[in-house]
Amino acid sequence: MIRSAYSLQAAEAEIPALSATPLDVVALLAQAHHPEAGAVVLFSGEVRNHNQGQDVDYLEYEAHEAMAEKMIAEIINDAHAKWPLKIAVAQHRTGKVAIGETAVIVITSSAHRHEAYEANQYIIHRIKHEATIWKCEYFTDGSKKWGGNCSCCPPAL
Amino acid sequence: MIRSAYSLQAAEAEIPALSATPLDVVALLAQAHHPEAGAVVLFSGEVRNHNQGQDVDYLEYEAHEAMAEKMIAEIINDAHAKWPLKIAVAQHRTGKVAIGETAVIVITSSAHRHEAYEANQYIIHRIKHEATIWKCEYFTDGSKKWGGNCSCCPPAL
Amino acid sequence: MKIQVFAVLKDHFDKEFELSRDIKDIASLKAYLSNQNTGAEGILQISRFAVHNEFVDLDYAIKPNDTICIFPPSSGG
Amino acid sequence: MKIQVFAVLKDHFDKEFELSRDIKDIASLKAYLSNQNTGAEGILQISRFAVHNEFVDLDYAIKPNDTICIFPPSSGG
Repeated sequence: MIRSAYSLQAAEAEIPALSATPLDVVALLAQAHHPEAGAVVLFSGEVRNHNQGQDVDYLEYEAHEAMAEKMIAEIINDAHAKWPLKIAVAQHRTGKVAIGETAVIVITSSAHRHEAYEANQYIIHRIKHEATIWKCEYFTDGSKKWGGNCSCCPPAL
Repeated sequence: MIRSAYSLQAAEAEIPALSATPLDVVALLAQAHHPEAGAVVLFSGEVRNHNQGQDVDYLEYEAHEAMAEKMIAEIINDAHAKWPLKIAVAQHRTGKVAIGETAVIVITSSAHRHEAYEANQYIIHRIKHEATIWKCEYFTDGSKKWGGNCSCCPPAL
Repeated sequence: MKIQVFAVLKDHFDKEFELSRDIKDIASLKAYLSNQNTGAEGILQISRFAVHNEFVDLDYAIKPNDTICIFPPSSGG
Repeated sequence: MKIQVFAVLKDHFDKEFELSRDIKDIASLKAYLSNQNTGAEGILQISRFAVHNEFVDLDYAIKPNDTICIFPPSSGG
């Protein structure tokens, strides 16, 4: 799979996989334009105000940063190998994230839309399940809960 | 299916289904936030610089506007009936659209991501195939071609 | 009746034209137009018809003052 | 060896601690820590281990100066 210089240089190479400050969805989306891409799919994972019946105060993401960065880069590369993508980028927050803020963004673009949707879902699924990043939910009653945020998985540890 | 007042009033009700001027992706995305939605999926259909080997100069979208608006509203309503969405919005350009510009945007948000992806694909698929909107591609060699833009369908008429 | 055509059908017919003939329903209109313009027959076969912003079936009984819209397959997005 | 634990494992162990015992591989380390802290046994069973930013298997032979990271299942996104 040979990727064009455009996608690597203009967008992917400059975007860090982790960010301790709020994600700039607009800037990331602006970088995901490609003249050969007819379809852009953006996923934004946002902090909800409740989860499983409890009122969420805020979230905190802990990461083993070096490994998480490497794994996200690998996941992006695997997506490029599986689908003819023009661009694939992902960025995940670390630290404290407020309600309504974006915890993770994945943007994929391709000539036709099916690949962009498929690759986008693939990337977010693998980031959630494999990257060395852990969510801790802090609830308004003062309690907290680690991990198990994913609706496709068994309850939290 | 009962929808919250929030989604209807804050976002969906104000967004026209058709626009003769460039789509404001950023503004639409800003409107698609919802405190109960953990997942936001945005699809942007953009004008490519080539299609089936020909260099595209620009596109032009013709619409039967009254019927297109009604049909897009129905498609959005059907999506709400099929999935537990917090927000579903769509906007389609009319008239001349330059390369790199967005021809259509669909934004869906839900508590969990699977529904947002599914509903998003459902909405764009139906808009492309059912709404009374037609694409005409104008090529750099001066030729033009109506319709048949969709990779999932037989070639243009 | 008045006829409005869209998209690629404009390459075969005027965008809007009057038809003063006695054509009873959509099926007959389709046959008549296909006969008049054989190059458009294939497209007319797969087109949809609407009156007053509502799709109508082939057996819709055309009224003299109807405006009939003829839509080739959609190609938005 | 030095041990670093992450996320929910911090509720059971110090975030970082030294172990001066002779533990030959990851399997033995897992057994030792589970024994020391039975409440963490379930999590340790499904955790991954890494040395020098690379995941290691249960038969990885621990060297005296290794820093071993213990990761509960990921829960990003």
